[in-house]
Amino acid sequence: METVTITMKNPPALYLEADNVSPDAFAGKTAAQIAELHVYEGNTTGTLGKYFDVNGNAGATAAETKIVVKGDVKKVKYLGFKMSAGEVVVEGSTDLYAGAWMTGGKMTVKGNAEAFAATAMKGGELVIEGNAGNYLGAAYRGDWRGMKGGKILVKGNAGSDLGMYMLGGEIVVNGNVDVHVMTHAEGGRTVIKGNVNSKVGGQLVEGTIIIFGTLDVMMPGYKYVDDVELEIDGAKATFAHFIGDTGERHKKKKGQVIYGNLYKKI
Amino acid sequence: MTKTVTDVICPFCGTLCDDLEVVVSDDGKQLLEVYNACVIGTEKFLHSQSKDRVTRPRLHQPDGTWKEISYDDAVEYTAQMLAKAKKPLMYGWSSTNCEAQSVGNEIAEMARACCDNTAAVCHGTTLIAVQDIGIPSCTLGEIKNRADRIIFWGCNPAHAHPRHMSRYSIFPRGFFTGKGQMSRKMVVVDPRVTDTAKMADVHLQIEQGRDYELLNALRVALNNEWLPDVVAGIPKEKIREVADMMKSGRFGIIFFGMGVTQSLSKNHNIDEAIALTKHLNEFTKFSIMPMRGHYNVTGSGEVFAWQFGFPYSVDLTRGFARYNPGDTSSVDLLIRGELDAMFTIGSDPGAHFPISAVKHIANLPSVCIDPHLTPTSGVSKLHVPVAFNGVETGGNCYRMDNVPIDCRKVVEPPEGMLTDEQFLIKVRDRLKQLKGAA
Amino acid sequence: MSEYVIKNGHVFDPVQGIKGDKADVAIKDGKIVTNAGPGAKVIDATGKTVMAGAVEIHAHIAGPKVNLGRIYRPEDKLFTCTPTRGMERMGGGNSIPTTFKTGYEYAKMGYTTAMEAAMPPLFSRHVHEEIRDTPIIDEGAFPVFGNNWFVMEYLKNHEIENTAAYCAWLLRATKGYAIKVVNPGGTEAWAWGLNCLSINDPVPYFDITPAEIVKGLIEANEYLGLPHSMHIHPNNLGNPGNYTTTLDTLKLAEGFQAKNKFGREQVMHLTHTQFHSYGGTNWGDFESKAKEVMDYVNANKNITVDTGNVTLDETTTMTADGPFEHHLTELNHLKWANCDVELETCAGIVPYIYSPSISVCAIQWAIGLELALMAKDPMRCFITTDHPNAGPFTRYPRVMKWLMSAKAREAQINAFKHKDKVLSQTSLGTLDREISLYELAQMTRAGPAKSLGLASICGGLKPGMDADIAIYNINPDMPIANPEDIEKAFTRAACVFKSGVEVVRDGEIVSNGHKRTLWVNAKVKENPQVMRDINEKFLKYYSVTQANYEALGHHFVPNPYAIEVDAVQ
Amino acid sequence: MEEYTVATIQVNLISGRSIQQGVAIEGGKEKPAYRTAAGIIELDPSDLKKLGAWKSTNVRVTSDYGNVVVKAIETTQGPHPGLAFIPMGPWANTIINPNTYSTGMPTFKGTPVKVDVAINEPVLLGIELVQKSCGVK
Repeated sequence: METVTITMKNPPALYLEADNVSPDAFAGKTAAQIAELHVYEGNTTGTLGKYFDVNGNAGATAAETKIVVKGDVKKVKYLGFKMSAGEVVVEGSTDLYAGAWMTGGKMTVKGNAEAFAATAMKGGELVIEGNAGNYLGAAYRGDWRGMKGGKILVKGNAGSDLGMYMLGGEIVVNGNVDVHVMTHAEGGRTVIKGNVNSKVGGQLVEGTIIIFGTLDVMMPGYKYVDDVELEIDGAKATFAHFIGDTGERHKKKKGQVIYGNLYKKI
Repeated sequence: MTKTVTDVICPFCGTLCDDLEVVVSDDGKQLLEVYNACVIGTEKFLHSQSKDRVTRPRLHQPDGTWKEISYDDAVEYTAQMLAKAKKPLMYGWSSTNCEAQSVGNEIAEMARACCDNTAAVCHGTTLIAVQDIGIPSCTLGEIKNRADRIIFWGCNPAHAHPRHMSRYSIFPRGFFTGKGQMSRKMVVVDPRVTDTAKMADVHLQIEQGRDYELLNALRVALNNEWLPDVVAGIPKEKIREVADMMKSGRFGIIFFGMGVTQSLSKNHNIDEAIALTKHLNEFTKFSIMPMRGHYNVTGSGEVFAWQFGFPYSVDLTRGFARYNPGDTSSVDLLIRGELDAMFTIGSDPGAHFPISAVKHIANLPSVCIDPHLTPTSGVSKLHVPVAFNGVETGGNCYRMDNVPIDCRKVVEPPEGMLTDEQFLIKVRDRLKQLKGAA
Repeated sequence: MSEYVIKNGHVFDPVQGIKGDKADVAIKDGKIVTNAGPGAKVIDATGKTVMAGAVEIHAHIAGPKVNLGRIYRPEDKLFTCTPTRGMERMGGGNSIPTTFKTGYEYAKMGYTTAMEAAMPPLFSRHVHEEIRDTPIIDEGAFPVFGNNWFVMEYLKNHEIENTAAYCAWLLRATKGYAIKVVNPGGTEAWAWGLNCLSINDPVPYFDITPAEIVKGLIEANEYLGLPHSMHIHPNNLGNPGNYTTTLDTLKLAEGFQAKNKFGREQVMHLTHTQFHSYGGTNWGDFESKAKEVMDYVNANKNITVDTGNVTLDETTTMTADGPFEHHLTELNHLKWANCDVELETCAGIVPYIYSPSISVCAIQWAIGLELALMAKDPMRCFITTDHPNAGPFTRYPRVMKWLMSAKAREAQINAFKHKDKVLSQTSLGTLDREISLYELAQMTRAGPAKSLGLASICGGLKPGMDADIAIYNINPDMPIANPEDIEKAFTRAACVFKSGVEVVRDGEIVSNGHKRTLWVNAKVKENPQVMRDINEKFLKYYSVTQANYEALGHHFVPNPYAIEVDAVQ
Repeated sequence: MEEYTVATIQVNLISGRSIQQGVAIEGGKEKPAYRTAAGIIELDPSDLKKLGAWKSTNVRVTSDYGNVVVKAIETTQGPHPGLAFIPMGPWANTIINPNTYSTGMPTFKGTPVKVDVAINEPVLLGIELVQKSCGVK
């Protein structure tokens, strides 16, 4: 695994779109070639080298390439955009679309990531050690095909509209979550270790939501079934089991209606 | 001698009434009387005649005074600002005609700007919901001719769309609704006992911000599933009663407004309301329609869509169109500090954006094109007054149900004043030169 | 205006019966001429194929439902948007391209005329605004009549003259081109959540049947002598076993003769026939009835059809057949848009994915191809995808590849997950016909032009006709080594002329031309009763005034081309 | 003069259209009529009572996002205890919650605010208020 380190030297006056900062775009390039890759500030096109110091050559393939992003990239969008393999480590906080449309590899943001991180994620792993913004692991506007696979871990809190139109994969949030979780989902699983506000699992067709903390208002479309014992990441606990959204349509398998499941720790 | 202009279109709200009659002086220079319009529409026509009206472009001076300049100087200032900007926002468009919007899009394409209309703070979240789940709707004539179940959810037409109920939704006697109001059941959902709610057969005084839950509960009721005793402050018996009332109609309609688009859950409120409408079509015929505000905000969305592919919040900075409210939407762009120039036309963000966003406008190079003095013109560097569209110039507009209606010119603008379109064409041509030179 | 001569190309022109012989085509003042002057610019077409510009007879490319499709499908544009390039404005969209992209894509494929297949009259201004913003190609739009209150009330009493007078008024008010019928009666029934699935289902309240509406509109159409015939999307679209409804509908044309001065021979055009040629009783025993339908069409000269080929793409279905779209969303659960239009019509929209791994989609694909391959008279069977319903029009070159190469069809059949189903439920596997370039020119140029009553204007290369010409990188003298070359050649024409203006060179747009809006101005004798009825309906039931409905100023149709019809007699 | 105790009340603020605001914006936003129509807060009689304010006294409305002086009037579209209404415009937009939840739409409805009597403080004109907030002359 070859490591390319890019360090912010000239922060943009506005915001920077760095969709070329991904193992796929770097693969097979020398530091000099990488510095020539395009980045965009508003309607102007510049080079990565104009804003960043670039050190180290990339590996032959994305899988053999690791990117370390240093310096203040709070105003940089699209880091890890569409990455399919390899690794991206952002040492600070970053802006919109971190790891958006990623299909593989691993991305770590040591600070916070703003909205639309892991949009329409298909595979790989995204770890946000700080807080995540809104629409984490959600579908792009109008698309009914949201997160299909992969794993997202948020060590801090997450915003609203987490996992909208989720179809598969897993999202784990160690902290608290704002309104709207897995709206319209037809699969996948979300684990919330902290508290969550209202509007959870609205219009959910299929999928699983597990809540360790409080939930201020339960959607009327959720019906209590029973208490169950669950083991999540090695921790055993008793949960109240709800099914829903009973206002939504649901598939049938062998005459059995398949509901979404919501588990709330007692 | 005077003459009367008939079939005049009212350029105020999305109801786009087209039956006004306006009396003008024989020379067509003075507007004397307005018939058939609501108080707001009447005021709009009459105010165009006010003597204290600003008729020439003005540059804001540091001491707060304004320096009158020529339209040509205003064109130069605007073109230069757009040519220099890395990320300009061209915002508004909802109070001008589609022809001007079209020229504006050419400018935006050359300037590689962000473009947005007032849906941003009005029905933008409706558009997001429509993109997520679709929208079964109809034209307003269908309501007049067929509808026997009328639901006003989070909207107050008695105040915001004064002639809506008399022209389309409650009182008219249509083809299959010969008894007019008698043939209709009216439900209003609002946290206040609004003047609209006072007319309703049923008023659900909902707990503010819980529309998503109540809409969900109605769908649960349609599925005959278990319900909590109270949802959003409404007892479950009432919820089941209203669900049955909706099901039992022949043709129903949900009209909704800012009450749902601007409250917590926003697009999700509309999303669930549309899901409810779709759900009701398994039992009877049901439609849903946003109560669009500005008289041509709908047209702006249409023109954006057929030219760029998206109805609002379009970002052209990369040379091609992109769209994602939250990133490309005006209020977020301003509050996040993403812009370096502001161009406003046919709207008043200074009055209708959160003050934290307006503060950013005040700190940017800015042009405001508006017949009125507004908070936006008050914080802009350049104010360009123009003719009143729909009064002093015509052009195509789209009603809240997307029906296109060609506005009529009823009087001449004051001597030497330009229309939106005329000013924009000059800016476009100048910008072409500047870009060509660059 | 500059002169050109296109030299040494292999010319395919059904109008003159030229079948690939080397010939020169001369252009002067926007028209095709016998000889160009000495100063004429020479275009060398050696080893290339020369045809008239293609004519699109049925596509949904402009208007309220198309734009609602754009508005509600941002995901259809994601990562597809293209920048301003020279002549070209920004564009975007796969199944519902923006207006600019629509014009450019048609032109690049050598299409120079296109018909918007369903214009809701109340929304005609919108349709024309989009047509105005669609560069290069000439366009017309068909107003829908099959669920119109006036039409149903007149035809209930078989009042043909009044129906004709109303049709003429509406064509003028909306700048429309032809009489379009969609799910006759069924769309009005949909206003109550109902439908008409056979030609004899009574329409709620109006006490008339689809059969009566269709026959009456054929009569009104011929009474007026319009350039195009009644253009129909029949009842019961998209359902297993619907071919009987289709045959019932076709039989309604029996005994009617075309009366017009445009050389049109048919009295009924059946559109997107693929969606109407289904056998079986459910999606399980779903099968092709293309043979039954085409046998009837082949035997009856007063009918023309288009195919509606499925292209195996993710697309967006949109039709004035409101009840069908509701049915579809109940099947695939994708987002549903609907708009009922007062007194006139309705439209529905649902995204759809024609997946090669779903047997029904594969069978639909096969049926579309069967229809074209079974056509005895290529002058009466035209290639469409009912854009965007069966697939985007940008896939025409792929459809052409499948029609022109048995090898390409075989490759696709073998690629299907349910190959066996395709072979057992359709006869495509047994068809070895390969459409020739000449037949292709009939199916995409001369044929549709004649059916539309435009035979003297476009679709051919005869001197006097508009100089709409496409040159393709196909050498008929060479055997086609790889079917992909066919698709490649038709995707980007080597050169395209529109009304004598070179608009495409080497597959790139070099001019935005000066597109025209085609409409039909039919004159009938004064009809006070119809004008009274119109007046009354606007006072009582429409939500706009008659004056504002009729207002369609120059700014909507800046470059009109009116086809005059005189039915005053 | 009747005794009354001045108190601070907490209410949930919504903004929106009123027909008077509609007429005023067409009449001219530089005019006092705009302030009369939109520089107000409509309170439920019970909340006015809690506040200990007469009808038509000026009050200061404060949220996490700012504060503004408007005239307190008794609601005409009530009862709606605990809910307050300021017509859409600069006065409301000085204090509403600007959070868009990444949808582009600020939260114009549903901002917790506290209301205090401010009898001696003026309600600014619309344009004046915005210019002042923005530090523009």
